[in-house]
Amino acid sequence: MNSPATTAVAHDHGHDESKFHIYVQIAMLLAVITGVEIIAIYLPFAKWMIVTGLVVLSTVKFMFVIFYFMHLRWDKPFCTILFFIGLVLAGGTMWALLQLFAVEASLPLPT
Amino acid sequence: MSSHAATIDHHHDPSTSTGIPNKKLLMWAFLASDCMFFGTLISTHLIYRLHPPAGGLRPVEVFDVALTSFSTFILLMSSLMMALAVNAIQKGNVKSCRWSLLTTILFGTIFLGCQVFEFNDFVVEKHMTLSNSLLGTTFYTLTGTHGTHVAIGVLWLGLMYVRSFKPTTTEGQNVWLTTLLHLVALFGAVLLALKVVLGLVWSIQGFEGHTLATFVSREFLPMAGLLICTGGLFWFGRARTPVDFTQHHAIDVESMGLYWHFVDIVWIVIFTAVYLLEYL
Amino acid sequence: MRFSSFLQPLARWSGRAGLALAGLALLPGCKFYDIWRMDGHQSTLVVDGPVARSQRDLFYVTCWVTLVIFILVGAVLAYATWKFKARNAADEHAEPPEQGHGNPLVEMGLIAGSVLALVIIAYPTLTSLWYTYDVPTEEKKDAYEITATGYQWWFKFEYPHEQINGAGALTASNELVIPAGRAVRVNLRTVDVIHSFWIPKLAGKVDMIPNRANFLWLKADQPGYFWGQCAEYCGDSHAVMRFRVVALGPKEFNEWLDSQLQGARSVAVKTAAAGQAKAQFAALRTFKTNEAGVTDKFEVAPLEAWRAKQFPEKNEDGALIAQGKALFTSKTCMACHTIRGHGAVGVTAPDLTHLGSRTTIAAGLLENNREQLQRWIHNPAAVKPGNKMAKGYIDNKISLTPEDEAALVAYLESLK
Amino acid sequence: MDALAKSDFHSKEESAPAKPFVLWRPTAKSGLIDWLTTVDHKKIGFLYGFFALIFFLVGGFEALLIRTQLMFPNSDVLTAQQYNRMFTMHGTTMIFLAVMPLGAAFFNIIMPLQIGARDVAFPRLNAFSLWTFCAGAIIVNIGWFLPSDRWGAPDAGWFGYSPLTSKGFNPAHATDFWIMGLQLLGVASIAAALNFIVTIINMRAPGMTMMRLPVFVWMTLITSFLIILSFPAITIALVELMMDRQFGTNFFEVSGGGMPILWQHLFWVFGHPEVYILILPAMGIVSEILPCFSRKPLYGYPIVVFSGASIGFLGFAVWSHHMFTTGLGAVATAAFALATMCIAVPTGVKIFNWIGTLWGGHLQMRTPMMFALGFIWMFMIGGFSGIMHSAAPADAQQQDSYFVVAHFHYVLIGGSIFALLAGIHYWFPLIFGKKVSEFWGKLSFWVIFIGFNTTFFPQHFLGLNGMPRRTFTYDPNMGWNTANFISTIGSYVLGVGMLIYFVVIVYTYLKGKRIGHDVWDGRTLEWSIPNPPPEYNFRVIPTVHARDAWWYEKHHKEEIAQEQAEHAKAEAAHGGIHMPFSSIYPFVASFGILIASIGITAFDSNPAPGIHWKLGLSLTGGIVMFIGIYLWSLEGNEGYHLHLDDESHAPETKPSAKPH
Ligand code: HEA
Ligand code: HEA
Ligand code: HEC
Ligand code: CUA
Ligand SMILES: [Cu+2]
Repeated sequence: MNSPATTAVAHDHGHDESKFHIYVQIAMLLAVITGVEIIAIYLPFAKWMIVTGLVVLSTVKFMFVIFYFMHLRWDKPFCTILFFIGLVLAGGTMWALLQLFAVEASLPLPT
Repeated sequence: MSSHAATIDHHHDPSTSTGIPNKKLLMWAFLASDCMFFGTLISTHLIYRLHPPAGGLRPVEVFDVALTSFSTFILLMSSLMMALAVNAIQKGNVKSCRWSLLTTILFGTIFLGCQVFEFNDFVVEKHMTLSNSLLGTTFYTLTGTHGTHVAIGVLWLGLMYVRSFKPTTTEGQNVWLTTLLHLVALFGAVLLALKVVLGLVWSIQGFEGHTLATFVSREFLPMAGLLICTGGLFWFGRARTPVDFTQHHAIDVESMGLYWHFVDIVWIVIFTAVYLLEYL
Repeated sequence: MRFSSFLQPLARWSGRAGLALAGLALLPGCKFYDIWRMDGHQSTLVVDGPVARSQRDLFYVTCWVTLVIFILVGAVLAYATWKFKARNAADEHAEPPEQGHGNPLVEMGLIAGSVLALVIIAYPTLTSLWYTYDVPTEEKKDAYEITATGYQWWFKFEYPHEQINGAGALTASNELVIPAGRAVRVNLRTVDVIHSFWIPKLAGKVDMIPNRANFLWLKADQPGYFWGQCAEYCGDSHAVMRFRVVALGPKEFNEWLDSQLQGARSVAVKTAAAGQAKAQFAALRTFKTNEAGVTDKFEVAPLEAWRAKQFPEKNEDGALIAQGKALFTSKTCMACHTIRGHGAVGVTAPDLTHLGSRTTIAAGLLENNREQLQRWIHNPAAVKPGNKMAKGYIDNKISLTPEDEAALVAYLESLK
Repeated sequence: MDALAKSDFHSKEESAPAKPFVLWRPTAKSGLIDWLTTVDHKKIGFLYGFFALIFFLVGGFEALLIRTQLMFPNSDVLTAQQYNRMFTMHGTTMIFLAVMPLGAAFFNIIMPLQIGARDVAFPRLNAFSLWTFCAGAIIVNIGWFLPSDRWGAPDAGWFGYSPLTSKGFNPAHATDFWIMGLQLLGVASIAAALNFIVTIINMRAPGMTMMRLPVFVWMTLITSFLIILSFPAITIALVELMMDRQFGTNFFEVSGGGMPILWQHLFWVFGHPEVYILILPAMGIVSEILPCFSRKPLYGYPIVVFSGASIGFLGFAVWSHHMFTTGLGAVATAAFALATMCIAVPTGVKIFNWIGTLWGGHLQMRTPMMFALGFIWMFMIGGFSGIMHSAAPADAQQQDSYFVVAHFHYVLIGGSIFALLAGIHYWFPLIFGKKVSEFWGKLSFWVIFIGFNTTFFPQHFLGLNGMPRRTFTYDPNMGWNTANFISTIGSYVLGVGMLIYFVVIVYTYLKGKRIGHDVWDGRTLEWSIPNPPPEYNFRVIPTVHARDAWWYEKHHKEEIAQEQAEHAKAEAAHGGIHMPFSSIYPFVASFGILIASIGITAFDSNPAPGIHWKLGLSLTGGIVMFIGIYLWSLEGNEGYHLHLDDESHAPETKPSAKPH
């Protein structure tokens, strides 16, 4: 039902035609990473290595989604800044909270 | 704004100071806020995981990694479809956009179905409820809140999908009724499909007296309803008058997409921090 | 408005006069001097222990540093306001001054100055923090341990190292007795909501938080008598959740421990004087709501008053006491209270084994004398809003005649 | 309301396209329907201010009752429970229902004018924020009017520490009202803040770069960021608490392994940024007033802006300074103590720059200036007692004593309220076209100033002398009698001062003389337009050439006139001034939320009795809300165009212009 005027696709953006493929490729990549993560938890490596690996992999997924699916890569940097203010503060708060609850003084009473 | 050229630069809106469309900016600011929202919620869960009360349930005894992996995959795919929907409408391809939206709705619903199944399984089989353990408390609240976000997303997607049929001229038509019925058909189909499929799965599993034999009688009415609703979907989805849904509305789809992707990335974090880490 | 231009100077002057008056009213020499005398029972400035002293000294550091800054900045501000004020209409409408925008060097200098001031505060903050946090290593060996538990709205004190055969640790309520000159480490627990344990003259507060193993340490320089208070809002009667602390020299402390380790006292029955005393009690006056529960008695020598309480009264009425003892069981008081040796083993309420030897009842609210005891058991709800004993009265359908009250009071008083 | 409604409005309007009934847009320009459906940022701001001042009086009245009870030892003006309700509601009301919405009022009215915009980015969202705020305010206060055994007003303190708020210790629905009310206020604040952020980032007039924004706009922006980033924390905390109360979860339930301390962390993660939410707008206002009455630009503008941002940022890293006595461990306590001290630096920078602004100026001692100077003095004292708190070991003696009460009233009244009162005086001529008498203004300032100091200065001594806060009574032998007495007398004086202030404001509003344009010889864009501001704000969207944009315009008249004529032509060619339609749906949605929330608060963890009406109410409300939002999205963000004629008076449709 597209009106004829709008069928002419913009040519000033080189990325436009290829986005479809980029999206599909990224989705595949994300699926693969998820698969790797699931396998990783059963691997016989040291716990810290796996944890680090998982965190890195999730971060990679996270970044792919926000920069590609959510267009940050192609948008004005201000959007990225805006979102990262929230992300960094939330991350910092989470870190601080977990740290506060990990210290000895915060252990709950033994039951 | 009537004088817009045939091509729209979707990354620049000349009417704003920064060139970023207002709605996009609003959505990003909201997502920044939502980071904090889920940040505190996930913190709560992790803090209590750090100090599980003695004798409580152990997560690995409860979780089902296969199911969760499946729903994670589904949500990722829905994100892909969402991205495609945005891409399509930006090029003015309404039809393709609609199909992508529908697929996104479908995947979102499957995800929700998985969650219903999971919760049901945890409560009935694993005896973990909201109130009988700290793990249940934080787990259900966290994943439930995420699920609510998904549900709101599905609702939004559905409204957008139906909206894409809004005719350019409303003269002499009962747009009202059509829209309402269309909505009913869509969400009727979604919910009934959910019910039927869950019923089927439970029947295969032999869960709580469900059997394949009772499946048909039990789900007869819902299936009939599903049929009707699907018919309605096709009926209302037939080609009609020109619609008021073009490239210019891409920004609406796009901000909805931002929300949807965000829900996805929250799940990426939950999947790792709440599920996978337990298995180490 | 026209008349306002006439009143303008008046407004200005009334403002100044008002300021001056307010200043005068606050000056020492006026009647209001007791604001400046910072030596109340809960003063944080006139203190009696090293922990509170460290905290007070830190306070003075912050106080002086900020005072100096205030005077410097305030002087400049006052000068600027005075100097650059437009004094007349011509001045007001004069060509605007040069439109400058700031000077980075000045800014940097002031920032550096502020940072320096903060360092002056931060250093003693850190040293005091580590000192006040836990008993210093060299005193650890000698430190005395006590567990304090908050209840809505009273305190229980346990002495984990003073075990009584078969009855667990020695328990006291609402009056904490500690050894003077010795570090005391108090474990802080609560059975219900958050309370906070605060004896201003000995140490700053630390909260009693459910599911959390808090503690604090304190030390009294000298034997003495101190006022304490729950400092975290904990419901209806938070305001009257108080307690007292008695610090004793080593010898006296040990004597006190010995006496406490005994069960409750029993008084021989001498029937003679019974009726007379009863009448005397029954005639006790009624109290207004919110009437103060304390007199100025302690102001002079509270510790002496406490010491006096340790010995039985001269002419006790044995019969009345026996009657009270019986009532304590029959009126189901024992369901909640413990009186060690008299068969009462309730744990939801203050231990009354040695109630008679305390200076206050109802968590530091009322002085421990006949009148107040009767006032309390007559109608606890009127004294302490929402308290659990009043609820117990209703649940257990307890009603007391004046005679009952008299007997119970006599009995409670005899529990030395 | 008159003055606002009858703004200078001479124009021809285009008629709206034909629409189905439910999507018909209201067109009333005055009367109740207008107020309920308006999307005009000035009217919305006015309503915010109006409600906020009402609640300020309510909160003040509660404060006077508190002080009356404490005037003498052992008095029984109030019962313990009444007293506890009083301070809980006083704190909650003042913070969430008075100072925050008053800030929002200024954001709404002034900010768009200062950046040269015709409205906020999402006018209907703005109306939604307002009405949701009202819903929250109603729910928080509704308990006063219900029987107090099962319902009642909240009495768990303004930070509602668990487990005192759990069902076990607080079975009445009072706490549910508090939870739900705060929840709605949070939604309203976040929605409003998002709107302001987008407006400031995206709706600036040409040439209004970020570093040309008036400081008040900067502070609005930073405050809005603080709101969207801190409110989620309390939202989660409240959700968890509500789940505990209604569905028996274990978040703060000790028997199930919950840790009540978690509530404190979540609350203060919100709570500390919240206090900067209260003070930054005030600092913004003062940063506007001082330059105006010193007839000099703000000293060190970039540094003032940057320090505001760093205060906001640091504000997220210091929350545990409210928890120094909860036994965090020495390292954590030290870290938070030091972080807290750091905030003194950017705050000090602001004070220094304000003094720098005065330096060398021609200070005009008008009422707003008096309040602004009073602000500097009082805020400094409050800030210094804040620094005393930040020395953690010393705070162990001060926490929960009247020293804290003194600290936060110095920053809240001496800070926020003084600046807000200054702002009311300052912008009153702009908003209503009338000016408050200098005499009465200054008189009220002095009475307030003296009353305030007499009330709260002695409280420092009370605190150091060991008087705990939140106590409904005290014994006469503690050495607190005199200070309490003076404090109470002071609060009456303060009350009289406030009374004078508001009576004068209302009087001026009703009876005041109209005054001319730009009374203060202002510096920023809001003074460039007629007062009261026309619906469309700017006849021509200004082009900004310098930081104090209006000041620049006044000194480059010809250049600007020429430029404006061109812009006007360009705009006319574009179809005139675009104005958004009014809409009833934000109100409908908020109303639905109100109904649903009342239903939900009535749930018990054992929902047997009366479950039907509760569920029914919640569902009805939910449906109303949904319908509201759906129709809101369907009706679209359309508007109409205004065509101003050349001189913006004598339009064809309304031949006789109103005389002024
Ligand atoms: C408007 C609100 C506001 C503001 C701006 C502040 C500002 C500050 N506050 Fe305050 N605060 C509250 C509102 C506010 N506060 C409230 C409501 C509570 C109590 C909540 C409750 O319990 O109910 C509270 C409680 C509170 C506590 C907890 C007390 C306790 O309960 O134990 C602490 C502890 O550190 C604290 C510290 C500070 C500090 C360091 C600042 C700093 O930002 C102040 C900085 C300013 C200055 C220092 C003055 C100017 C600076 C200079 C002239 C430069 C040079 C100065 C130096 C180098 C020192 N505040
Ligand atoms: C912005 C916030 C704000 C403001 C403006 C105020 C304003 C005032 N506050 Fe408030 N206060 C808080 C925030 C605020 N307060 C908070 C957060 C708490 C902690 C609550 C808690 O512990 O949970 C608190 C607690 C608090 C207490 C401690 C209670 C306790 O711990 O037991 C006291 C006691 O004096 C007090 C007094 C006052 C007074 C006298 C005013 C005055 O400034 C009020 C002035 C205003 C008026 C007087 C109203 C105007 C005039 C009229 C209504 C006309 C009628 C009057 C006359 C004719 C006289 N406040
Ligand atoms: C439901 C339980 C309950 C019952 C029954 C009960 N009390 Fe109490 N009692 C309490 C509680 C709880 C307190 C502490 C109240 C407070 O200070 O908040 C208390 C306090 C006291 C005190 C003051 C103790 C102190 O340490 O200061 C006395 C004396 C007392 N009760 C006597 C009695 C007598 C006599 C009876 C019987 C007639 C009685 N109680 C019955 C619960 C009970
Ligand atoms: Cu216990 Cu306050
Ligand atoms: Cu703070």
